[in-house]
Amino acid sequence: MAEQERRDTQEQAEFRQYCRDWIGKNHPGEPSVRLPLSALEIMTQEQLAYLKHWQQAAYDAGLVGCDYPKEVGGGGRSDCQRVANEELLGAKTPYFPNIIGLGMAAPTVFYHASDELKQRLLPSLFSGEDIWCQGFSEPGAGSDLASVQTFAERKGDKWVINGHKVWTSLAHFADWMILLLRTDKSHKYDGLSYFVVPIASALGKGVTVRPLIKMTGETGFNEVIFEDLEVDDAYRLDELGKGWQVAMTTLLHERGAGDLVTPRAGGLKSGNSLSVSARSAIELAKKTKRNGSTAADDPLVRDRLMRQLIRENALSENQRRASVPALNDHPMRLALQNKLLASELSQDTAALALDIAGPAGSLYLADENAPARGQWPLAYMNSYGITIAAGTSEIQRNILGERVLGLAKSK
Amino acid sequence: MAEQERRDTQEQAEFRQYCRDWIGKNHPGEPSVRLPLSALEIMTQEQLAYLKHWQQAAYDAGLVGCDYPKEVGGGGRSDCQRVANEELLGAKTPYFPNIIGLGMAAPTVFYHASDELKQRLLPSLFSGEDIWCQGFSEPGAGSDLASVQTFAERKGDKWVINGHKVWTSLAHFADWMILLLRTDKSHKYDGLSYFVVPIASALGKGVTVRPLIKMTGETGFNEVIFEDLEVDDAYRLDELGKGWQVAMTTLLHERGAGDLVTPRAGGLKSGNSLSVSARSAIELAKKTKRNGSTAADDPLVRDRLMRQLIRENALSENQRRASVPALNDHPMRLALQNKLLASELSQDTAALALDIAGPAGSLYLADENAPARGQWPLAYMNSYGITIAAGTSEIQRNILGERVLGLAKSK
Amino acid sequence: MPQPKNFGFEDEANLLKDSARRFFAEKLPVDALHQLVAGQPSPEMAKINAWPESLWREMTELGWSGLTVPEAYGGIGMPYVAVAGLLEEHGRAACPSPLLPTLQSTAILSAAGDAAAQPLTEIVEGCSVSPVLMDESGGTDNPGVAVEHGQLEGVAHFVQDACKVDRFLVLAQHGDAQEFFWVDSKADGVHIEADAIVDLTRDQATVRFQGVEASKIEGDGATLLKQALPAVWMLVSADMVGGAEWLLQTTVDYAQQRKQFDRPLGFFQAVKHDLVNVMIAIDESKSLLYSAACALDTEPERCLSLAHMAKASASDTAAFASGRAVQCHGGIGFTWECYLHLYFKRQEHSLRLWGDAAWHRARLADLVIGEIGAQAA
Amino acid sequence: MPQPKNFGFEDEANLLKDSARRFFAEKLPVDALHQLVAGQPSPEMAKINAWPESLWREMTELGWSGLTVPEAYGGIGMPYVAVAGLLEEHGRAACPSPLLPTLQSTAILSAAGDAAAQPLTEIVEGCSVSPVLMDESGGTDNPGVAVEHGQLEGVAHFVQDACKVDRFLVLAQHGDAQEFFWVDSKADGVHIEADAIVDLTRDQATVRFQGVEASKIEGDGATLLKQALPAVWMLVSADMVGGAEWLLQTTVDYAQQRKQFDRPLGFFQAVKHDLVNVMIAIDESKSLLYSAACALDTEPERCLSLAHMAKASASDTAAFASGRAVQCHGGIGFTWECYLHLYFKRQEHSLRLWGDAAWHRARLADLVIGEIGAQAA
Repeated sequence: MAEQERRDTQEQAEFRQYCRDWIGKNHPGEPSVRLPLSALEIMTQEQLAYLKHWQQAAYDAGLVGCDYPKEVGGGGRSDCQRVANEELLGAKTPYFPNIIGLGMAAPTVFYHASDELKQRLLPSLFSGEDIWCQGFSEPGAGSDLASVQTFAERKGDKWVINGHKVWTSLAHFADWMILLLRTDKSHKYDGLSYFVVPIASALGKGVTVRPLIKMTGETGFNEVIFEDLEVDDAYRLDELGKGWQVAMTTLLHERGAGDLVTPRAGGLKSGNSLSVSARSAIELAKKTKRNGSTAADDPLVRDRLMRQLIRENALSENQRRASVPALNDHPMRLALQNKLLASELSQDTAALALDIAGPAGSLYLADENAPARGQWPLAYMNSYGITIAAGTSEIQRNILGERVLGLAKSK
Repeated sequence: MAEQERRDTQEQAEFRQYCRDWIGKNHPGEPSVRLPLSALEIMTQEQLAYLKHWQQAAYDAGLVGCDYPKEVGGGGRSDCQRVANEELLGAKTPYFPNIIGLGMAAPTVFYHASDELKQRLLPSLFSGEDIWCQGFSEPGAGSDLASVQTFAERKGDKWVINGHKVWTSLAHFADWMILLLRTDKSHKYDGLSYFVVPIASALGKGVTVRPLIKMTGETGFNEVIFEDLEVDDAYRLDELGKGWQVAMTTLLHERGAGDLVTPRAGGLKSGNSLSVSARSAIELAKKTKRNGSTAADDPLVRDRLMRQLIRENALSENQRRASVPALNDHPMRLALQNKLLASELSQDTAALALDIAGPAGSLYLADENAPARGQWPLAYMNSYGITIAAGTSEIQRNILGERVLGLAKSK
Repeated sequence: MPQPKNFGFEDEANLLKDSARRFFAEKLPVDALHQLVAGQPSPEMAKINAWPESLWREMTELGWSGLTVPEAYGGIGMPYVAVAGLLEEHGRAACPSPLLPTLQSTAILSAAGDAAAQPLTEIVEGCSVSPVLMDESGGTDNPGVAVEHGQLEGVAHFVQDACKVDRFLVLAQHGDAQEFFWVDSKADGVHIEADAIVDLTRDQATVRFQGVEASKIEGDGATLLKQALPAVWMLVSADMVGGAEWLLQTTVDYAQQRKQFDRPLGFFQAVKHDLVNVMIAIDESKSLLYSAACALDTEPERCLSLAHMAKASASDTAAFASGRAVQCHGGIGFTWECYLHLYFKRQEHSLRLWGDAAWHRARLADLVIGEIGAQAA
Repeated sequence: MPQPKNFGFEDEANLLKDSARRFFAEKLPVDALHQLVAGQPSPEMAKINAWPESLWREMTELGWSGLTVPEAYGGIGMPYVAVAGLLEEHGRAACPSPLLPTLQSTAILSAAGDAAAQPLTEIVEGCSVSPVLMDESGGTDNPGVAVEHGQLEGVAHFVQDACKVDRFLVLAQHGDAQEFFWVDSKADGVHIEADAIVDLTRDQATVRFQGVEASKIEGDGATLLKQALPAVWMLVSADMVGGAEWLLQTTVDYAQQRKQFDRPLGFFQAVKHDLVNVMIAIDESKSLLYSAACALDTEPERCLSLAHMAKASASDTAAFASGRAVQCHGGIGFTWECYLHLYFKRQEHSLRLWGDAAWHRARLADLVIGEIGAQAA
């Protein structure tokens, strides 16, 4: 990690040392439960409890939300979250379960909610006590998010919500939801509003959560149905009809292009989780017998492995270069590439691994002889979730072409 | 060639034998002049004269325009041009110089001109006595052909033409031009008309031909400027304002998707002309030294060579399958792929050859040590002419997506 | 003999293809197929082997199992171009049946001629078979089964539809030579251990042989296999081409109906050009498929190289068409309830079986360019 | 030593990059460049070697020739990240100058230290140099020049900007060893035979040495070269990245202005996504470039693998950006009058020099995976 240290400010240097000491003492070690690849795939209460406990501890120690002001439960530090993240990721800890809360809800609430609401919502969000989910996509509103039809009708100082959301990760565990909906059917972009909704308390009372099953056979995503759910107007974050602007804050941070650094931990591999990387593919190639030798000796395999390794390295060097203004012609040019590159990279790496495995690449999770316990086909299929969710690769390219290159809008 | 014979009709079988005998006796053998890769690149009067003489002979023998009625100078046969082409190409003869006349002008004139005009124009077109060129594209009208601005103003039974055409192959040798222009500025598609113009006689009198230089440094294309050129109304092929429909006949045949088979000859390699094919690339690889062995022993090179060979073979099998209705779900599906596949195939093959040649791939025509006399870089650069001209690859994909797959128009 | 211009695809072939298409459309519509094989979603479910056995009976009654069996043995002796058409439809329906391995086995047995009269007759009578050839790397050079004291001993991998078929056609090492054996899949000492694979429309197993009595098929096994492999590759390619076409058409329909930004998806060139590229890939593979099939019927000297081309192309097309279909569908295409995944998984399974694209290109290069180092030598 | 987070790209580097950009924009705008090197179009013209010699003088007066010469020898001793920035601008301007070969030679000479004090001093004084290393396959393992009776004999290929430079830095075989020699390009027995290349912005030659007296540079040539190659690759990569960025921006401008079907080209996703993919490729190459440059300055243990990555990526990006630029321009991009071809040809030239993308990936694989067969052994 020493690499990042060189330009630490005084505050950052001290904080880094503090984080390092704390993690050294409090690292939970090999997890007691089998963890999925990411918080979005948490499937059991047991996993959730383990991870919530970890986030709570990190928050209590001041490693979560460090850059937010103290009044809202933050650490009141400046540009220290990235330091905490570096130390946490470097030490390969478990990840934080409240990924949507920390990455999307927190900055949105912070920039758009009332002080009262911030003080009420953010501390339990940072601590992981309250898990958050996101109610954006709908069956008819995927890439074209602004066409959401979930409708809220005004009723005094309350709103009555009816509609249907999809791809709602963590909804079955969530306490709160950030919800983009329509309050005016006559304007597309100006008819939207943005709410925070206490969802756990409403389960069965106006809110139904149904698991959506992925092509892999796993659950993880949900559908959320609203039937006459009543929500206080106090939970509306936007000036009426300006919900789209609020949603932009959420999306910007979702794409890693926001200004508030998302608290991140992770890197700890529970026994049987696979990292989709060139390194793992190289290991697979070395293990895979192929006419007298191994796949690692096949020049075509080697070439493809190096392509992936080079792309991986380029992606991390992109992130490094993004913080050197002199080496960037456009401030968003690199940041807006992150999601696109990472998702397509993992898709291609998984496909390469399957080619390396050959016929054995068809062996799936339940097969005892499957290479990497059948997680390569799982990773390959799941990679389409990543190239589709949170703005398909096609939408990402539109955004890059229009915002960065200044080309005409394609819609 | 025996392959094609099996399903010959009686007439075709006899005609095939006749063609074979005639070619046997009249094949000109190794050309006396250096010939460019295609008629579009004819640069000297000497080349033109040699090729015109060959087309005249083939026409006199009845091998050109066989399927057109006798009244217009054709052979009055049915589905025999295909047979003549097979024999001519099989025997590797020189190609016909009047490529635009035979491929685009002839069917258009045949379907849209008056009997008087047909009888006057077609015989000398088939014989190659009159060379034709095409006046479609303009600086502002490339992919969007219907936006042509060259304007014809009515003046009694004449029209006065002003405008600027580009990419006009053979214009400097042409006797006639097929010309798409505008007679009404108020309608885009319905404001177009289609003329045949005696251009040679008008050179310097209202028509200026300027060579356009390609990125390769070669000429071949031209700009044609019209300044108050007067043309008889008798030379208009369309019902006024219906020029776009006439142009469709031309484009359909240009894309090899028309019903009149274009008379074709060719295959004869003059000493220093290179065929852009996987075979040539394989030969290059076998000649190219690479650490102790040759590039032909490099597994990555071999894989790329086979990709090209397979695509080449698929393209020719496509053309074969196109004539078997039972194996085609959509009548135009294969025909409309021809130009796109052939052009991108040659581009990728040329790029592969340059990679095989390595640093020597930069050696160009004037270098005595250049592999294949520097024609690989030439072929690579020229391949962009092919992926751009006659409907860019992007336009070809639109056409396929819209006409064959029935997807919504992208404009 | 040169290939006929129309690939020899005559009326009988056309008839077979059309009737097969109608047959599958009527008897196994995709929603019924999904209900049958994907009823209980779970990532761990892959060992379930659900298939419409009665449908297979109907197929055999139509004579499809014995299509390529020479008339001399009571079969129909159909040309391969016709069979390619049938398997295209079989793949388009993602049909869970032992038709593919049975026809692949028939190719080997037909090469054996009279020595295989008995097995061939059984196939005509509706018996299903799967070839047992592969070692754990998927190669066929070193079979894992050997003949010891006249009995079969050893392990074979990646046996297709092993849980469905009545017989196994086993390649076994016997001293320096290899021989084929005809084995009842229920015979004593035959242990079928189902693999858990992604493909929900087929099953696969590791098969152990312990002191298995089996009837030997006269003739050198390696030679028979070598003769039959081009047909084996062509047949699986046909199934893949049909599946890819289903994925294309299904995605095209969706791109016509689904609207975003007030326009059908197909309006956007990102989707339109993707789908066109898929179509192009399919057409290349399909043309190569029929020329390989035609070569098997009429041009033995070219059938090896054309079969390599067909499988290499079909494998690439299968992967490409599956990926683009899911991507162009967006979220819904990533769900279990959407039928795409049945085809996606079947294609993923087929494309790396019997040699992947790179392997076939490498073998083709050996034929076209000469083996590596051959020049120097 | 770990790499600094900002690649060590400090103010001095930023200053140099900006001033270089302004310098080229003012002194060598693309229309002037085109007039200079592409005045008389002809496919046979490639032997013409037109270049702005006076501009080179100005560049040397700015100290650019001696930028990387250690201060001990009177140079500026700039870090490579700064030089990478300069060469990016040099490539963006497609500048015909011997700057690249001079800096590449300096990398070799600097490795020699005091043994090269004299040559290094000459470079600081503005002398231009080109390394003479390659055999006819473009490899550097077996130099075509040898030392016979203390004199240079033989032929070297692909000598860059040979017609421009004052000196050659010649790698020659001497018995079993290799040595570097410092040779005046006008010296007796040096025969420069210009190649006819596509690139109009540089020249290249085959250079014959017949009984040439030359001053030897102490030290093992192979070792010096091995030390210097990562810098050699990084430097040419920087030139390519700059050229690719020019091609992207020029095409983006065109796509904003040019209208078809009443819409700017950039509206169409076929063009928009192509250009985005080009941008992505450039950014990957650029990030890899600066991490390789930074490794040369601070992390010797990683500079070899990072330089392989940089050149592999830059070569692929150069080819991709050139091709898409012409295609997205359409007809006009295919003409001589359009400036694109200057860059297209320069990139085509650079991308296969000093090892193409596949070669660098293969070497990287040897480092990361181990050489082929190493596992077995």
